[in-house]
Amino acid sequence: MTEAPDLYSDAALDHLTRPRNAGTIPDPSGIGSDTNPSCGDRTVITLTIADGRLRDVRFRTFGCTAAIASASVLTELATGLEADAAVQLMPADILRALGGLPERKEPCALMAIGALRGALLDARVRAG
Amino acid sequence: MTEAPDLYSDAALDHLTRPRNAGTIPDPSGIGSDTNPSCGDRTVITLTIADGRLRDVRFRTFGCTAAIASASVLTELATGLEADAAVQLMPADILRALGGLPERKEPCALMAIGALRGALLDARVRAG
Amino acid sequence: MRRVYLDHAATTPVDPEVADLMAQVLREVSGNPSSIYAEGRQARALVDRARDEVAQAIGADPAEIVFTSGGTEADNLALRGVLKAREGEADGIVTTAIEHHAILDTALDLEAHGQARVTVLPVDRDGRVSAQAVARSIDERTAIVSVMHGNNEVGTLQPVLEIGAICRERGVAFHSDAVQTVGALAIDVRTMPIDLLSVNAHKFYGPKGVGALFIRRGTRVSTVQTGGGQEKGRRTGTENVSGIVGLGAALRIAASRRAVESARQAELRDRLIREIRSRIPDATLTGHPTDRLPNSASFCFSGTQGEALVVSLDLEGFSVSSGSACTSGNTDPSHVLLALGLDRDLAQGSLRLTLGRDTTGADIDALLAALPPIVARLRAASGATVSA
Amino acid sequence: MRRVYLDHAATTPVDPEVADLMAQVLREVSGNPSSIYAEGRQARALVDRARDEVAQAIGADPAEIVFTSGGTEADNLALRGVLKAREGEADGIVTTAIEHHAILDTALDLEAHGQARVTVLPVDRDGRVSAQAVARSIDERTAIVSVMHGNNEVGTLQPVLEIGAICRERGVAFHSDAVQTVGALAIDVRTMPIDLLSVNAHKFYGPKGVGALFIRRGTRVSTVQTGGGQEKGRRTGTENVSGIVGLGAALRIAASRRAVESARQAELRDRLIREIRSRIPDATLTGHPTDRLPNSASFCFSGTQGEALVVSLDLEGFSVSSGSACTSGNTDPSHVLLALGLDRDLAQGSLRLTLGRDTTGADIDALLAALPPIVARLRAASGATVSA
Ligand SMILES: Cc1ncc(COP(=O)(O)O)c(C=O)c1O
Ligand SMILES: Cc1ncc(COP(=O)(O)O)c(C=O)c1O
Repeated sequence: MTEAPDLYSDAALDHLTRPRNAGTIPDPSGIGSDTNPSCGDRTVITLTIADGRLRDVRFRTFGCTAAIASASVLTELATGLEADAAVQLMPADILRALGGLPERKEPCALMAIGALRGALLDARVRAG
Repeated sequence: MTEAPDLYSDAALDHLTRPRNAGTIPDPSGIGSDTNPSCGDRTVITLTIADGRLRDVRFRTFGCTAAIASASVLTELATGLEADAAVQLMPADILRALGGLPERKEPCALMAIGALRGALLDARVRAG
Repeated sequence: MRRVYLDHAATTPVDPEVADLMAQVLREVSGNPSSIYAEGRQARALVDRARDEVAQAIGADPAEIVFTSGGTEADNLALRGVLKAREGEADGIVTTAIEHHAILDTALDLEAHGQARVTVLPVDRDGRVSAQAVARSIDERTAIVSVMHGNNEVGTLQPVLEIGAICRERGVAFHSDAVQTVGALAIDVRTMPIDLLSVNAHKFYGPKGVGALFIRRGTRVSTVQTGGGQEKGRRTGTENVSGIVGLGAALRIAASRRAVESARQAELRDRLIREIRSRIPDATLTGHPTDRLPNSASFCFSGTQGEALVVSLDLEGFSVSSGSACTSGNTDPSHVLLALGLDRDLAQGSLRLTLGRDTTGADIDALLAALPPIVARLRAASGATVSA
Repeated sequence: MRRVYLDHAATTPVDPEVADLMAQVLREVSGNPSSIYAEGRQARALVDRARDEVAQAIGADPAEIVFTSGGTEADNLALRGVLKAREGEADGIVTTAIEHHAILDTALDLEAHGQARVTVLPVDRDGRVSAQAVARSIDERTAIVSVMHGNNEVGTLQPVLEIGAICRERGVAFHSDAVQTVGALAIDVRTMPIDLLSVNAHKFYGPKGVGALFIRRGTRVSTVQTGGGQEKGRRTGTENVSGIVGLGAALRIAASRRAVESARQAELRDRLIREIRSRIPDATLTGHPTDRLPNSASFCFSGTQGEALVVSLDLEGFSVSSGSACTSGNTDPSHVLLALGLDRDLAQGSLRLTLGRDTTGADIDALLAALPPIVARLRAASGATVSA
């Protein structure tokens, strides 16, 4: 008998069971957060920037598998990027990196992006 | 797998397939009829009386299995009886003779009795 | 005694392949399709596949298929759901005098509760409604027109294309109860202007207790059975997984066999009609002489009563039915036959013979041998005089 | 990987004996129960026998049992049917905040369409409604009180005897959704003052898509699904014969195993609750600590989110559920958990473990080993600080 079409990808499940860069940087260059008002999920991203590049990116997510996986994979995608490039990351990049998300879960990728952009903006403001 | 409880009895089915005394007596001592207004079924009974006894009793029924079987068996029950005894025949006698009828079919026995009583009354009136 | 089953319009036996598949689902698939873990996803996948199969068979998009507990619920959902969605805007129902009770009684129930105004259109002697009469009955308050595709008692097919075109032009939802035609006739909602279409598994060798309603995208239908939100909220309640799988498979199989099988049955039916007319004086064919379901032959025999016909044939091993469903408590003659203009006595003597996949020429011959003496016997008992 | 299924409140696998019986019916019983010939009588007899089995299991008369397409339809028929029967006389519905959506959404839908006035009573922290509050809410316009027997999310049992007694005294119909308790707890409507009771086959190892409503003789209920007049006109539509046979057999089997099996499950459940509380700091038991379904253990874990718990456990071979049914489009936390007074964040981290016939001590041990690290991992990801 066949499998359901709307599964989490192996990549997403791997991020659920082995989250990358979970945590909070104690003294970050920037901190940003975003929430999904419909379910109360939220993500906080802290990051450090040195020489215009993201050196360390960490996440905290209270939320579902897609929310955790999105934030987790986003820290990987963002780490090492220039800040100007990091701000261009899109939900589609997360989906690509995760091999897609179940249809209704795409707002979760948006939340991760929102938190990252918040952190980048915060870093810009702090940097003056 | 089990059988339904509300079957026609073998006796009723036998009357359906081999109706007894179906027909009309050309020159009867009495003729009576009854109808079931809810379905339009009807039975006509003609009979001859000699020496106070029913000699020949015949039925015509436009109706369902129960209506036909009731009338058919009633002709058997009535034949040979004294008129005074025949008028005492009840729907229960038909049910007994048929080994019962499905629950909702009991009005059909009543219709046969109605036609017989009509014929007996008609005979009495004709006899003056 | 080998029995000859000639009541396929009442129900059909479950296709052995369908029964096996359902048995496998019952034994092996334990999840609830709403559950997100493995067992749930497996059940969901099966429901989705069945939805694809149903959609495929009628040219719909899978998102346009809502599973129900049968034809009756599909009909109820169509009428009640559309009326509910249009509450305060439109409350007119236009339908015909020969619809199934699931439509007629629902329309009249809505009217009795002040929720609809119902127009019941007459049909002609052949059981056809006039598309022009439908057009004339539509007014600015009409919410839905419901005209069945093929009639279950007399087999007549309705001019649904014409009626659908009128409804579309007038902006009124058009529902067709296609319970008797899905699986037997080609149905393609891409080309047929039908907005809602009722489907019923047990009429095409699927299980009883499961059906579907096609709801064309954009047609407003409110939920009638409220609850947990299944079927995208259009019909809630845990899905009948094995039944839905059976529906999908049965319709897939029926569609693949349809062209050959319907032609085969139509030929047998034509012989049956021809021979009954020649062997039984005064047999009255009911329904349209040619534009009728491929498997359906229906008659009235004056001087006989339907239940006695059915019981007599049952005793000889034939399963058939009569419009006058005397034992079910409903002793009135069929509303369909009366709507055709038959007089009450004649309508009482109705006999419906509906063929199926398993029906052979020998079955037809056997029926043709058995029926005339039974009609003669019942006529003799009732004293009917027959003009040949 | 052997899976451990701990979501028996969502659905249960079909009992193999039941599946075999249904397969036999699907293969061998072809008639429509409304048909009067042999095949029809055989189908009718099976439906009648199942009706006897259901009646027997709950102490009812067979004539008081109406078959439906599941628990949702039973609930809808109870509320909608009673309100419809009392139209113009009484329109009040009194119910609770933790009913299944099949009740709550139906009550609110009726209210939204001007057909009912609804009073939704709160529950206490344990999920219990007060019988006194029910008594106070009944007025002269109240038509029906609906309070579930056992809650599907948190397991709490309601004081239905007390509430039923009040309803009887006040002359108001009392409905109880017993979908979670039939088969698990002793139910006898001869001694319990319940007028309408919802039953659902797939919660006691029967098939999905079939249920029943007990309607006490004398309780006025109008047909909601109108049509051909089956089920004595109380619920029309061709009967789901194989499903009804499955329902009857499953309930017969469940009743015969109930006493032993429920005690066994309750013992495992007690261990599960005790051990989770000892191994996971801050675990919040939801529902009544003792007066709960024998198979149900439900918790919230702060700092975790239910869907992530379910998916994580699924990966390790466990099938469990959460009140926050995130993927089904409904992302709100469970209305039941909120009604218990839990805050939204805590309610998001809910986990429901419901045991079944197949659940062993080893399954419980496996779950107890798997769960704590998952909770810890999710808490680490969310940065929850846990007070032990
Ligand atoms: C035309 C038509 N509509 C609706 C129905 C109702 O189907 P069911 O009784 O299976 O719900 C039937 C079946 O008898 C039918 O023939
Ligand atoms: C308490 C309760 N009522 C009603 C239902 C509805 O049952 P179904 O979805 O099978 O129609 C359920 C099942 O989820 C339930 O647990």
